[in-house]
Amino acid sequence: MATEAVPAAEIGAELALRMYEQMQRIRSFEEQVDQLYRSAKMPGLAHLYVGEEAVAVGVCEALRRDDYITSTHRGHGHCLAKGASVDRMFCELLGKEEGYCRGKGGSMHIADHENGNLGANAIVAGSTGIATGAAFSAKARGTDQVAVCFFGEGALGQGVLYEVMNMAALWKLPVVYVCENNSYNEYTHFSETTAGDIAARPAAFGVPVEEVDGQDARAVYAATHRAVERARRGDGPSFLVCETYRYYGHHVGDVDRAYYRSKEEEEQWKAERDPLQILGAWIVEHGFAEEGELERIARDVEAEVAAAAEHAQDAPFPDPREVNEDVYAD
Amino acid sequence: MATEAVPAAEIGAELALRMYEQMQRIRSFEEQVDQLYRSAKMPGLAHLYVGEEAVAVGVCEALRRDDYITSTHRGHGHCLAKGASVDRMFCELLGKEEGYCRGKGGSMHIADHENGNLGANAIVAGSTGIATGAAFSAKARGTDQVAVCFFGEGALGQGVLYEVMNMAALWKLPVVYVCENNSYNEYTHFSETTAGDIAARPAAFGVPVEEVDGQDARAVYAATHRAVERARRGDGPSFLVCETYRYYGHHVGDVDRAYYRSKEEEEQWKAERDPLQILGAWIVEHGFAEEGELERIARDVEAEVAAAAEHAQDAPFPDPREVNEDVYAD
Amino acid sequence: MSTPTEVAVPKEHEGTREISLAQAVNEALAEELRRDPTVVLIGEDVAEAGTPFKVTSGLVEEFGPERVLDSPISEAGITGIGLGASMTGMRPVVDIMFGDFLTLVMDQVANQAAKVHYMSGGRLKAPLTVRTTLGATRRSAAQHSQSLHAWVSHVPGLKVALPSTPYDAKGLLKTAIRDDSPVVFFEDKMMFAVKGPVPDDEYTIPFGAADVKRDGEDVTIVATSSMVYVALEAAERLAEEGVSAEVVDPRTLVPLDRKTLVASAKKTGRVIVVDEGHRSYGASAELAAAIAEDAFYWLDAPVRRAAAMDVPVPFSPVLEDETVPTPDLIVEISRSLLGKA
Amino acid sequence: MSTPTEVAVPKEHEGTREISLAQAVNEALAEELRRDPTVVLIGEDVAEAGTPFKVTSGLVEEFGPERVLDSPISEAGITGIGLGASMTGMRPVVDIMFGDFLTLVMDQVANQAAKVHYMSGGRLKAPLTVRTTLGATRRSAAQHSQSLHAWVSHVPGLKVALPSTPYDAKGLLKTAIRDDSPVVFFEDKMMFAVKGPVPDDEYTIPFGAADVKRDGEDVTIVATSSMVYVALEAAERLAEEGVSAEVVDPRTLVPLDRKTLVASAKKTGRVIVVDEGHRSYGASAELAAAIAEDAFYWLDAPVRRAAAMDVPVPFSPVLEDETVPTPDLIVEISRSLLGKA
Ligand SMILES: Cc1ncc(C[n+]2csc(CCOP(=O)(O)OP(=O)(O)O)c2C)c(N)n1
Ligand SMILES: Cc1ncc(C[n+]2csc(CCOP(=O)(O)OP(=O)(O)O)c2C)c(N)n1
Ligand SMILES: [Mg+2]
Ligand SMILES: [Mg+2]
Repeated sequence: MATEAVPAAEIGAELALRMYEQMQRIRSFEEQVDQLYRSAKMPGLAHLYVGEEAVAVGVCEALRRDDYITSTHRGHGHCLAKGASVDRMFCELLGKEEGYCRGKGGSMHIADHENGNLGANAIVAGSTGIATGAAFSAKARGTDQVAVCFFGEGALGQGVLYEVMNMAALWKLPVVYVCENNSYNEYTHFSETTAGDIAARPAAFGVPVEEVDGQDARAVYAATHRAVERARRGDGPSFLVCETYRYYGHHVGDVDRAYYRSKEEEEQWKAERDPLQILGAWIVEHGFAEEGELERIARDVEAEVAAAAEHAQDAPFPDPREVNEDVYAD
Repeated sequence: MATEAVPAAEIGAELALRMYEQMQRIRSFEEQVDQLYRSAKMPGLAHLYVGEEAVAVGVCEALRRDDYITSTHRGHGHCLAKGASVDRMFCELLGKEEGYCRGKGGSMHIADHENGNLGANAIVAGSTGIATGAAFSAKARGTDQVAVCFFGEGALGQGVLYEVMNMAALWKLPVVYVCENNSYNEYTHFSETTAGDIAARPAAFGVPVEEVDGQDARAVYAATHRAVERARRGDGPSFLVCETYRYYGHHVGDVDRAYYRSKEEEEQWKAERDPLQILGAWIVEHGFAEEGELERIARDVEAEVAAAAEHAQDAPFPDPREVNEDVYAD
Repeated sequence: MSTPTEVAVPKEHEGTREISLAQAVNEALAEELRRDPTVVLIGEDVAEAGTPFKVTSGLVEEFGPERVLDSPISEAGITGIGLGASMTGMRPVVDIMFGDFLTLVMDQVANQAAKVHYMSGGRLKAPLTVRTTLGATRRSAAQHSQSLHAWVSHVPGLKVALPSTPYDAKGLLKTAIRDDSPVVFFEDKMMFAVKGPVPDDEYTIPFGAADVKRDGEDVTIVATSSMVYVALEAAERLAEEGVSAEVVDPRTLVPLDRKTLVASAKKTGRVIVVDEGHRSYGASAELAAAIAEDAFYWLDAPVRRAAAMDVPVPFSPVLEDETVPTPDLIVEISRSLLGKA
Repeated sequence: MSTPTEVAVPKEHEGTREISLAQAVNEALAEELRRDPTVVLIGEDVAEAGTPFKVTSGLVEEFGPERVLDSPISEAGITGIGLGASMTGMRPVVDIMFGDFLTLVMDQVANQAAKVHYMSGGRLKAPLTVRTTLGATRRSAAQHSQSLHAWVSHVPGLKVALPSTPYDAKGLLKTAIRDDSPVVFFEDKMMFAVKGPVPDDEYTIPFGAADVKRDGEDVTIVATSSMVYVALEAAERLAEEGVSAEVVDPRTLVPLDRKTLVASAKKTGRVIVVDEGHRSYGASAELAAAIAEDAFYWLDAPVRRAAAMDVPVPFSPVLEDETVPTPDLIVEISRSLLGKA
């Protein structure tokens, strides 16, 4: 993740390759998670981010390390994109002591405060208040930090989102709402749950909106960069609607999906709008790297991920006596 | 209240005079409530509707008796406009057995189910779900009933309003949302609490909006009539923004208001935009009645209200043993 | 949750079948949708998906999308709509996917639904049923594992049911839907697969009638929802030690069958209350206090409580398993009550 | 609520003044806003209006609109924003005008604020204070009269304070704001005008320390918030009958000073718990159960509970007055406990 945000104009080789590597890292990580689930090595369930990598990476590359993000039940991608390490994440997913939350949070609650990740959230729209409050805090403390609030289009059903957007607009808070529209609220198409036009909603609360191709990391990066600049300038919140798609099921256990979406639809997205292919092609086209270089990145990342998964499986569980620690902060 | 809704076109003498009388009834009632409070004859507080009469009356005259309304903490006007009798209302406000709720509800919870009033509500936006659900029910039961949801502009701060509007639009429910914008959330001007443009909000959720002069009973009636027709046709919800003003304080105890609004502002509304004066002038102008006739209506209504207040003060309290009745419906 | 011990069905029923608790709930919903056109089911993914627990599968196919509605992710909104519909002639069943999401509907449930009948002086009613879940050990972490039945049980105007067997679940849910007051109905998500005998013929189970799941003489174990199985397993083990434990399931917390609980306490003189809500300020406190009030002079020892640990539910299995009552714990407490520890 | 009996302030304090509970709360807020720039106050009409109870009057004038913010009518939203701010270096105080509106913030409070520290393995913290009210008899009816402290007390991760005197209110609120965990702070709206001595010098009161408001030998009355005055008045009357009643105020429900409560129970052998929450599944159940657990063998009679009747709070004065514990009731229960009835 960038320490200094790069201006939208110059998406050069370095940034492009870093984005490619990060997206690859997320994909490898998630495919590994799926394997762990299938081989019954992971407790509980997980919501995979595969297919949506360009959103998390495009957004987080436009942020500084000290900027904040809040995440969702589908949060592994956000966490990695904001700078988390794969080994501590696997440890958390397996409930190990070395995990980011010492095993107390798990997949749906990973937080990484050193990198500004205030946590995934298992309540849909549950972190919209937290992100807006972090922006309030940044402004009150006189820093130029920005808070990004990730959520799926299903969160548009939760009233609290409108309550906090209203205040973000009134108080010109430096927050960027990032709606990841992957078309499905679990097993129901968003058109059955969402009246009117998504973009009109934030606009009605005085929050400027931009619609972005969520499969194009460069487009996401550029749009985020504009929104972040606006926020740092003190001009208040923005809202990005990123059209994207999840390749896997709602969660790792959701394998028979025919009753709510067609195989054709899935195949078409993978074939025509894969974020890694799109950025990879652009990189090669611009001569920033050759196919081989990209393949090497993929291999290295896969090796890193495989090693981390191994490590996590061997890592120790927390001492059961830790169960009643950390209930109160003092 | 009308048993058969009159088409917007012909607002004739009968309807105009009935509206005038109803508005007068509400005003006299509320002024009597204020007296009861000042003379320490009423327990608790009350939120007076004086100044906003044209909204409740204009809306309810466009409804049938079997249509539903839900009301607010400032609900006396809605209740009377939908057909309630002043004596049983006074009895409720004084906690008497003869009251609409046998004294259990009081000012903020008067309900009059025989006239379709599903109740005032002391939670801001607390009845938006109920009204939308009543519309759902009307549609599910195959009747052509319509539900009207009254609320102040302060309710725009409550997320649940957006949740239910979204479903009303998705499911084409016969509900009319009536926002009474009197410019104040208690002691704070709505511009300090409301970002963007009010009318844009329902629109963003696919609910058609009309902005109405809430001091002109005829305008409110006509706009409501259009919305109700639409709802009965099965074309779904509508939203009316009625600009209005409360002459008294937020509640009867709010007498020193200088810190949040000026005497000039109050005087200007009373002088230039009084709903009774506006409708009265129109009636006389069109020769539907003479000044004297209107004065007679006022006198009669005042006498009726005074008598009802007397009656309520003499009426018996409920038997204290009723306290644990009606907790459960069976 | 421990594996269930066989629980019998009252004699009066002719034939019975073994079905899962999920199927029992599904049958209750289907039968009520069939018999009463004013019953509708509203919730997230309740139609084609049949909920993540597959409890409502097949209903939309039989009753259509007008009566089995997939909703937006708007718990407060659907509960409010269900309430308004219930006040105007319908009997809606609102599905709140996880009990943890009750946090989002407390205004609709506690300030609105619970009070409508009373505030209107008995003139309005709200025959609304809110179905939701409770229970941990599913490795779902802090926001998908809570048992919040104590909250709604504390609100006058609401009735609260938490069945432990397929038989109870079907009979109580049918009663809930027909009840003219709002009911919050809790199903333990770890019990959906639990099988048990359910009568072939139609039946309902009245609220406020506790069920003695096992007779005993030495100690009374009052247990709710899936804790009934924990209690029954403990009772089995205790039997091997020659200790006769009685297991009493209140089945509804509101109304509460105080009489049956107190009668058992007076008989055995020793009581353990087992509930999966958090220990402090939880349902187990009311049950313990009520028994101590009415059976005080018959008790040989203080009423003991076994409940969920007062910590957010942790994800890691090694931690989560520490937080819920187990048969071992109940056996241990029983021994100490009997001075055998 | 009955008129307060004089309650003394610990010796160590030099001078004292008589101020109202509202003033005491106002002073606590002002002092903390002054000493710590990260403290902010967010709520509906908390600025110029100083809240409907005039508790925050003057604060916006001293600290400005950036630190004392009038918010939209968005309880969930402001609580969420307060939480996010608390996780990132601030110490916000969120004002929820009436305790009844806790229904709207339970997700932010119970699923988010309470669990952030634990779920993050201790790495994040949420020093958030939610100030709200409780208490009936204000003729405000069912949705403005509830005492819902039992709900939040049931949620691990939250601390809960409910002071009864100006002295306790000021000292506990300052402690709440400085606490690194989320705290829900309840003030009885009928107590705002109650006056009492408050030290001139600065002080705080630790959580988890019950206060014996009156010493006694024959019966223990554990009372919370304004019920302390009901208990003290009952104690006065009992004294006239030669009965010596001890009045113990837990002051915080979480953490709970079980030791002091149990010690008093062991001393007197007879206990009444008085709380204004509804009786069933309420805070009084936990207090009664806890005392019965630890003092069982010292009790001469079952622990008795006096709490709000299990009905929505009715509007009519003749009905509402039936629903809350009164000194008469406490005296009567005490007599029966002492076999004098
Ligand atoms: C308040 C709430 N309601 C319901 C759920 C159950 N649930 C988990 S994910 C989900 C769908 C979310 O859809 P979306 O927001 O579009 O995110 P996506 O899964 O598509 O990334 C639902 C309904 C929840 N976690 N929280
Ligand atoms: C959820 C909720 N929050 C706060 C309050 C306290 N309150 C009562 S009326 C009111 C202002 C309402 O303003 P508006 O909706 O514009 O109605 P008006 O009083 O102007 O008619 C507030 C904040 C409440 N009753 N409910
Ligand atoms: Mg989605
Ligand atoms: Mg207003």
